[in-house]
Amino acid sequence: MSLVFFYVFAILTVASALCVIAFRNTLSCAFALVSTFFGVACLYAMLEAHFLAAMQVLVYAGAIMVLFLFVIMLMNLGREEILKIKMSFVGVLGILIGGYLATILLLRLSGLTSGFPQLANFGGIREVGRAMFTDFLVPFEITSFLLLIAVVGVVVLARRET
Amino acid sequence: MTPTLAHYITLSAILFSIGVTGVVCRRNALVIFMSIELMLNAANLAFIAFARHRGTVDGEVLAFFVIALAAAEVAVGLAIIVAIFRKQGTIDVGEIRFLKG
Amino acid sequence: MNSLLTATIFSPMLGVLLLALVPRGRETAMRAVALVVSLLPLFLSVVLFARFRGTGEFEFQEIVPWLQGYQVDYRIGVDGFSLPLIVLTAILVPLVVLQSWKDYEGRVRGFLIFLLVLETGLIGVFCALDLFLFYVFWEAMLVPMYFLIGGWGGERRIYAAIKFVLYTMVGSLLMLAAILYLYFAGGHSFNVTSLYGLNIPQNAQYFLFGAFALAFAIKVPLFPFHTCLPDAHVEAPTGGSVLLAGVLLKMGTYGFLRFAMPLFPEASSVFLPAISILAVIGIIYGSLVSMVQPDLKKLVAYTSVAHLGFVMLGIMSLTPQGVMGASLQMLNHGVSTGALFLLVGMIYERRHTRQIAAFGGLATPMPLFAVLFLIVTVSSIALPLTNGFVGEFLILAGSFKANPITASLAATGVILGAVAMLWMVKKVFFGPVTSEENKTLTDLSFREVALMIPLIVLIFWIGIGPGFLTRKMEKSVTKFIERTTWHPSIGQR
Amino acid sequence: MENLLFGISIGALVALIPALPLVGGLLNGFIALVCRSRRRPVPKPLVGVIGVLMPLLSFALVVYLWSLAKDPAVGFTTPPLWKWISVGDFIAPLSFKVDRLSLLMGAVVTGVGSLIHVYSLGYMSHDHGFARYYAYLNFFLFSMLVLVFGSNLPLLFVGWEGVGLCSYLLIGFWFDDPAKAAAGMKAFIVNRIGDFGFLLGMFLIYSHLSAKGLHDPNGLLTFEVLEKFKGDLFLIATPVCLLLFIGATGKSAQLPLYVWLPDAMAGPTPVSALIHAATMVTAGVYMIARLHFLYTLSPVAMQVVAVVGMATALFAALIALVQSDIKKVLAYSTISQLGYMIFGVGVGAFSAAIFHLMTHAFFKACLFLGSGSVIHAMSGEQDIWKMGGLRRKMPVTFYTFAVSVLAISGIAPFAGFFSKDAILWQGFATGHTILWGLGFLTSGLTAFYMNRLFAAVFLGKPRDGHLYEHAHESPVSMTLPLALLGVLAVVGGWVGIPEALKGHDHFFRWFAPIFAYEEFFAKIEARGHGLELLLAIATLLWVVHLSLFANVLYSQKLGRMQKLAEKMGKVRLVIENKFYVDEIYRFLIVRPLTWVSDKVLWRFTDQKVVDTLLVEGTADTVGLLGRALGLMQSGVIQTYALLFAVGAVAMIGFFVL
Amino acid sequence: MASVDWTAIIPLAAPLFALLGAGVAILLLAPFAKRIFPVLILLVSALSLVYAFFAAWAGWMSGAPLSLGLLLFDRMAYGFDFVLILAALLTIFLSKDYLPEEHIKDGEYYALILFATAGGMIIAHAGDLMVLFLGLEVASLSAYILSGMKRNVVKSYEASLKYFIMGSIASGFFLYGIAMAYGAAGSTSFTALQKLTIPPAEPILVALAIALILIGVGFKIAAVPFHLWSPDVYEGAPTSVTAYMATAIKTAGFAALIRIVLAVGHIPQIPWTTVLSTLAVLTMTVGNLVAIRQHNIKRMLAYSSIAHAGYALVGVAAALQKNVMAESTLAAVLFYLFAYSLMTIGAFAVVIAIGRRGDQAEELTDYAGLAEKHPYLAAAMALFLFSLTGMPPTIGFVGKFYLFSGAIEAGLYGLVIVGVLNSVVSAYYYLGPIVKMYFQKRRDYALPPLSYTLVATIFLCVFVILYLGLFPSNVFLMARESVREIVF
Repeated sequence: MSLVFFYVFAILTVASALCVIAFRNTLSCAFALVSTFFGVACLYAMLEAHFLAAMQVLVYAGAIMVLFLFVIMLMNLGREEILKIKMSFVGVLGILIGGYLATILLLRLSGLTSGFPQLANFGGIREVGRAMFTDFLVPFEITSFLLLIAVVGVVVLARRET
Repeated sequence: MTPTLAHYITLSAILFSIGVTGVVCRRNALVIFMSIELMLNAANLAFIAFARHRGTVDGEVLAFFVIALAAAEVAVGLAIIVAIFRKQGTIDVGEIRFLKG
Repeated sequence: MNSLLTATIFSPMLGVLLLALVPRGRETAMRAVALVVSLLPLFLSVVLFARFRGTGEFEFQEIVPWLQGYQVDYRIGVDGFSLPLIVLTAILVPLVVLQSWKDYEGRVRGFLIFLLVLETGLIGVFCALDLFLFYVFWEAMLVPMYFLIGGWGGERRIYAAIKFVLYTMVGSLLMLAAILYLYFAGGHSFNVTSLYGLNIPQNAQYFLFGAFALAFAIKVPLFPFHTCLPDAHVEAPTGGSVLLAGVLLKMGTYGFLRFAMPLFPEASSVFLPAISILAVIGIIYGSLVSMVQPDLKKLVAYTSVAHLGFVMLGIMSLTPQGVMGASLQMLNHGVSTGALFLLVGMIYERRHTRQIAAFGGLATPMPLFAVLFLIVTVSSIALPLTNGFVGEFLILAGSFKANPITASLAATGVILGAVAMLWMVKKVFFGPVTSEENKTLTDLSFREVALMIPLIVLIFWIGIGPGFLTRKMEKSVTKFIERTTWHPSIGQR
Repeated sequence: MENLLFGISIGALVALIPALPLVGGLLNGFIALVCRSRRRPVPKPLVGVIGVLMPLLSFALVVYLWSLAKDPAVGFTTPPLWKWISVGDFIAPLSFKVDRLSLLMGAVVTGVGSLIHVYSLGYMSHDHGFARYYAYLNFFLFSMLVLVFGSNLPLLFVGWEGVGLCSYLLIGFWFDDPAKAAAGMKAFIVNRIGDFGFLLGMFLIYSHLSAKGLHDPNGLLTFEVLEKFKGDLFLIATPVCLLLFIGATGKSAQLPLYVWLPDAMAGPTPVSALIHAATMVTAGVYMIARLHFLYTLSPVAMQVVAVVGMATALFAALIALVQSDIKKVLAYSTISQLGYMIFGVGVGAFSAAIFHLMTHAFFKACLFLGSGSVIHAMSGEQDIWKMGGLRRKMPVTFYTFAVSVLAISGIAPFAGFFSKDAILWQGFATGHTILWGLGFLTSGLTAFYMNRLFAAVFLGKPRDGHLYEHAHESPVSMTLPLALLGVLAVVGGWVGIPEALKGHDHFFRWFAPIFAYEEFFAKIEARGHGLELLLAIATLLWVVHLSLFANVLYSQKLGRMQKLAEKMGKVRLVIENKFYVDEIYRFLIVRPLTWVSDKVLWRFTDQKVVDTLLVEGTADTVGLLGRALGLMQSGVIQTYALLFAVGAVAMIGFFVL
Repeated sequence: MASVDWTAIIPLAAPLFALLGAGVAILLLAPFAKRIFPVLILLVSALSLVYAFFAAWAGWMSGAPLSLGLLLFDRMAYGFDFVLILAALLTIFLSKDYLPEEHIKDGEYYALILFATAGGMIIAHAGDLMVLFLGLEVASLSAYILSGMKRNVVKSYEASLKYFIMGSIASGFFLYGIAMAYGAAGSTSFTALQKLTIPPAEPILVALAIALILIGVGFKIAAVPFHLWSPDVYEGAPTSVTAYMATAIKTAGFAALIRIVLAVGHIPQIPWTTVLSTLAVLTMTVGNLVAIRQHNIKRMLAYSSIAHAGYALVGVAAALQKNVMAESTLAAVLFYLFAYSLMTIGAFAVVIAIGRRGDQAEELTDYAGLAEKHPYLAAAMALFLFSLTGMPPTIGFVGKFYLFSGAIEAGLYGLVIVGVLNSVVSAYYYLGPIVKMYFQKRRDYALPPLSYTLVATIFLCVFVILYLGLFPSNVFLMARESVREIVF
């Protein structure tokens, strides 16, 4: 049963991911991306990582995608702009490379057969929180600096000429 | 029938490859960013699958950091794009090539 | 005073400091400073020579630990091979300063500074007994030479300077790799004396010898590696050419004597015939090509190829006569070719051309010049009672003992070299004065004659009484042969 | 040997012989340089005094030594002044060999040399390079004396090369004439080719002896030591002798290296007399005589020497028949006479060869000086067809020249007769009958062309009135040496009148201790005096007839002669052009060599192959690679990403697959 | 994971805290700093760096290495700290007069430099792949921003964009690699990775993890074929930032590489030598070959920096022999990074000195005749270039000497030969500017007066390059001491 769900979500994820890289319209890409994020979030949920699934939806599908959309709107990329994007030699090569990479990975990774142990309380917000503020305090703090730097960066880079 | 680790990891590999393909193929800087997000998501999926497989919570914490990192990166990246767009009026990376050789 | 050698090496640096202090524009003062300072190493090296006992061991040794972690020492000392070359260097530098007395107005300071730095590098190369130290001097000397050629040279000076540096570096960097290998193979030591007689596996010896030999062969230059020499010689300023021909080329042959051969006797014994043949080719080739050169400096440069071929042949003979001849010939070539370049520089100063075709009948307006030139030519084509003869004669005698065929072929160089030089002399000095510009040429000034005199004296001194040198070198020669001779039956000594 | 002059050691005393001219040369050279660069006139008296005095003093010293050398016939080697070269067993001490051979040679050199120095006072008096001339000449004497007295091969080689250098300088003395400078260079180079052989010969001896483990404190190449180790040299005697003989063919102008000598006539005439007739060119003969003990070890080498000598004699005589330049005729005659000497040493007749060397020095110097006198008188004209009838204008020259022509023609009792006859006889006696026949023929040719020259210059009618009007006898400084040499040309041969002619054969006996070897004596003795006498008379008749014939022909029947010459046509052309040897050499050796050097070695190998292809090719390849790799840097992010991905996939593939 | 005594961290991580704190303080001070004291920000950042230096010194001297799981405090980490701090310090000295010329806001600039340095230090001290990665991101993100800071200059933005995109891709790979490592070892800490063996770990996961992580790190150190961003970014970025990136960020990258190799280098199934040698050869060769045809000095130095990364990779490849790190070779790498940083910063300092307002004078032709007009500047530049070439008696030579001798000791002869041949090629292009400066005709230009900080920087570099070129022992011994005891 869960395998069916898995396939549903997996197909949703992969299909929308393909749409992200295939659509011509940037806006469509963004929406496809949102769909991908949702698919991934569902998979998180299937893996009992409910907290992460929530974060995925909130941060990714919410915050990050809004940013993207905001920028797309800001730039007001018209159709003409989009049409210029054509398949090129590099693009073909890129697809070949990507396909090759996928093949390598699939060939070797599909060999993993282990299943998942039954666990109580896996992925609960409590466990995650504890780990984050004890064992992983250092990376957590570093992450906060990352965000600080990002803030500074945005200020510095996107500020209009004075 | 439940999906095994292999299913998830395979899926994440596909997702990763799609991300790489997107980065390589597209000339639109925004779409490139999106493809990068796909790669990060693939990693996250792997993290969580492994965490589930190992039964440790570490992977989830790591995935959380990645989400935060992604947010920070996107912010900076979009800021750069905005700056460039203001100056050049395009986000086609094929046209932004003053530096070469 | 047991740091006499160090003082000799670094005394030119004093001049660099002083030159930096001379105010801009006071060029005569700069020249005077450089001259006086360059007499310092000359004095010191003569003192060294006088005190040198010629025991065959390294004398005046100084050892100071340098790099910890790696057993690198500041280890210097001289033997019969290096000391004469040091004296030669110290003699040539003041002459170069004198020669350039009227040149390079506005750019004198740099010229003199690089000259003095070069002197330190050159003397250092000949003193170093630690491979690391040797390499440092060897490479460091490239820099001033590069600037001298590039900054004060002729038309294609940049091409020549870069070619010179790159050529040298190809060899020397491979040598560095070999030096490093030797360090680890030889019980973590760069000390030459302790590396002599080291048991190195056969195959490794071949590669190591190859690396060393390549570096030195390029410097010598041995036959197929010679093409940077004509360019560098022609484009370098007179002083640069003098030191290039006079001393720098000897670094290659010295390298064979000091390092490549005694360190790897077995490989030497294998490569010896090949190098001898290259040397012979160099002799014949150099002479033939020099015969048809239209440019005076180029001609002299190609004769250098031939002369250094003789030196290599002598070294490869591994006989006392051959090796002694070679080390004498190193000196002789320095004196004679140095003198030739000085003379060519003098005429270049007057006519701003070195094309043989531009001259003719110079003996009429410039008799003094012609006489000096002839004397030097005679020394260069090794007529008896000049220095060149003693060297070449001993080399041929020694190498004939080792291999009559190569020696016989090399002896044809005696003919061909004479053809080249005399043809040039004929075209430059004899015949009627055809060009108007040549009719009004002034003969050498007192300064110019004065600076030639030491070299002329040396030409005849070594030619008539070489004993003062051979006595001090003899033990070193035997030592070299002892170290280099490889006896297959008993392996290494 | 204790009885010495002013207490100077014997070594130093012998050293003084060459040293005096050296000092003279240095002084004169210095004067020449100073005057030239200060543009002051040369103090000719001073230069002259120095220049003449030094050879005279040397001559006196030789004579003095001669008086000492009477007792020990074999001579001695002086203790070295210092060891010139001393490396391992290779030792070349600065010591001198004094024996009858070197003393005789020294006496000839300094004696004739002194005379020519005197002669030059007059001959060169108007030349700008007076001081330079004397400097060179003195240097020459120095070198020649080192050659003669040197106790070992390297020292001999010093002189050998030294005379070559002086010859180069003196031939090109008037250097502003390119042809003269070229002649000097040619002489030097051709000599160097010979020296090449000489060097190899020396090295062969040395390496052979050294390899045998022999050594001697005086060096292995000292003559005394060589003689001592004669037995050890047996194996290599033939190659050594042949190699050394190459040197001799260069210096003594034998086939095939004789080509420089005719050109060498470009030098001042006294120089031709001294260097290119009397002394330097005989160095080869001297060297072989010096090493007679070595040559006698190798019959093969001796045979080669004899054949080459006689061939040269005949060949040069043929060319001399048709030359019209007075000095060229003399030059070819010199080559021819040198051929005799070489033939002499080749058959083992060392003393006879030296005898001829001496007499030749006298009469040939006299001839050259005489021709110099003529040229002087004719304002530099050298073409014999423009002369004629000079007998009356220049009596001293005429008589001395006549005597010398008789001497060279081999007419008794003049000097040449005895010496040439000794060589021919001894050649015949040792069984070289065919060569003797050629020698006989050549002697006739010699008589013919010498008398042709004589007749054309001095007899008959003046052919150029203008030149004839201005002709005059030379000053005393020139005629005096002429006269002295003329006397010597007459009496010089009397010291060696053979027993067959009721003489005492002094010369032969005097040298017997040096060239002593029984076999040779035995061969000669065996033939008996009767045959010797017969052959001598035959030769004499032959040359007298030809001499007379030539004299008559060229003083009176000149027109007929010219018709005859025209009929000869092509043959004459070939001979007149000296058998085109110079041209052949130029075509076969000089031009290919320069062409190869220029086009193949320099422009192709050096510039194209090594420089362009290998050096710059490497650089260009590196540059090209850089350019190609630089294409990656297109500036487009996509490309970068693609390449990144390619790299990444490659890496992943490497790890995973 | 053991519970951690966080108070113990404070003195040990003082350098890190100092920089982060100073960075935040500068951000806060920036709006009013000019009014208080013109160079207040510079002063604060300099002082914080100096303090960090001494704190690191204290840490280094205290000896006993300490592992706190996520952060390591061993001498190697402090050793990298020294290089990073030095590079940052020299960079801010370079920047003082450069920033106003380029209209760069100094507050954010200095803060970001401090943050980036802190990021580098986090890498050096990381005890966990995730920490290392985050440190890398801190440094990278700061660098992305820094390289885009030239106001309104499209090249600067382009540099930033390229750097960002390529950097993100690399991060993606790196991250995926971490995920694989996590899958293989069950943890991302080096302690866990140290114990990793095959089996029980899945070989495929280990291999993938290492490959992907190497790709990510390869990007940071600009190893070929992951180098393509660097010439463009180095050219477009503000020169002082280029100097910083070429030195500090690259050093941080090597710190990451070395930490990772130390952690997983023991796995015998991985062909370490082959991989690292191949990377080294490619990196040296491509860097040097392409550098030949550059005419922009910044670009040329960018390629040269690629090439130098290749040399350092030789050291890393040589250090890891038979899956054990050789002490002195690792020390050689550390020494080389230090040496390289000095010469590169020196060279960029001269580039800044020559550059003028409005026209950056970055073309090689702009250097024509410099020696006549500014002999000392030209001499300094020549020295830096000779040092980069590896001519004795400069630190560049000593550095190469140590590296190559390590490689010879490890038996990597082929690698050394490629290395030395590359040095010859490099000589060619390093001589180019010297040719221009010394042998070509003067080009008339008026330089703005040199600022004291710039002169001091150049002088310091010259002095150290020469002094350590002659007497490098102490520093090398210190480097060797640094790598003697390494914790996980």
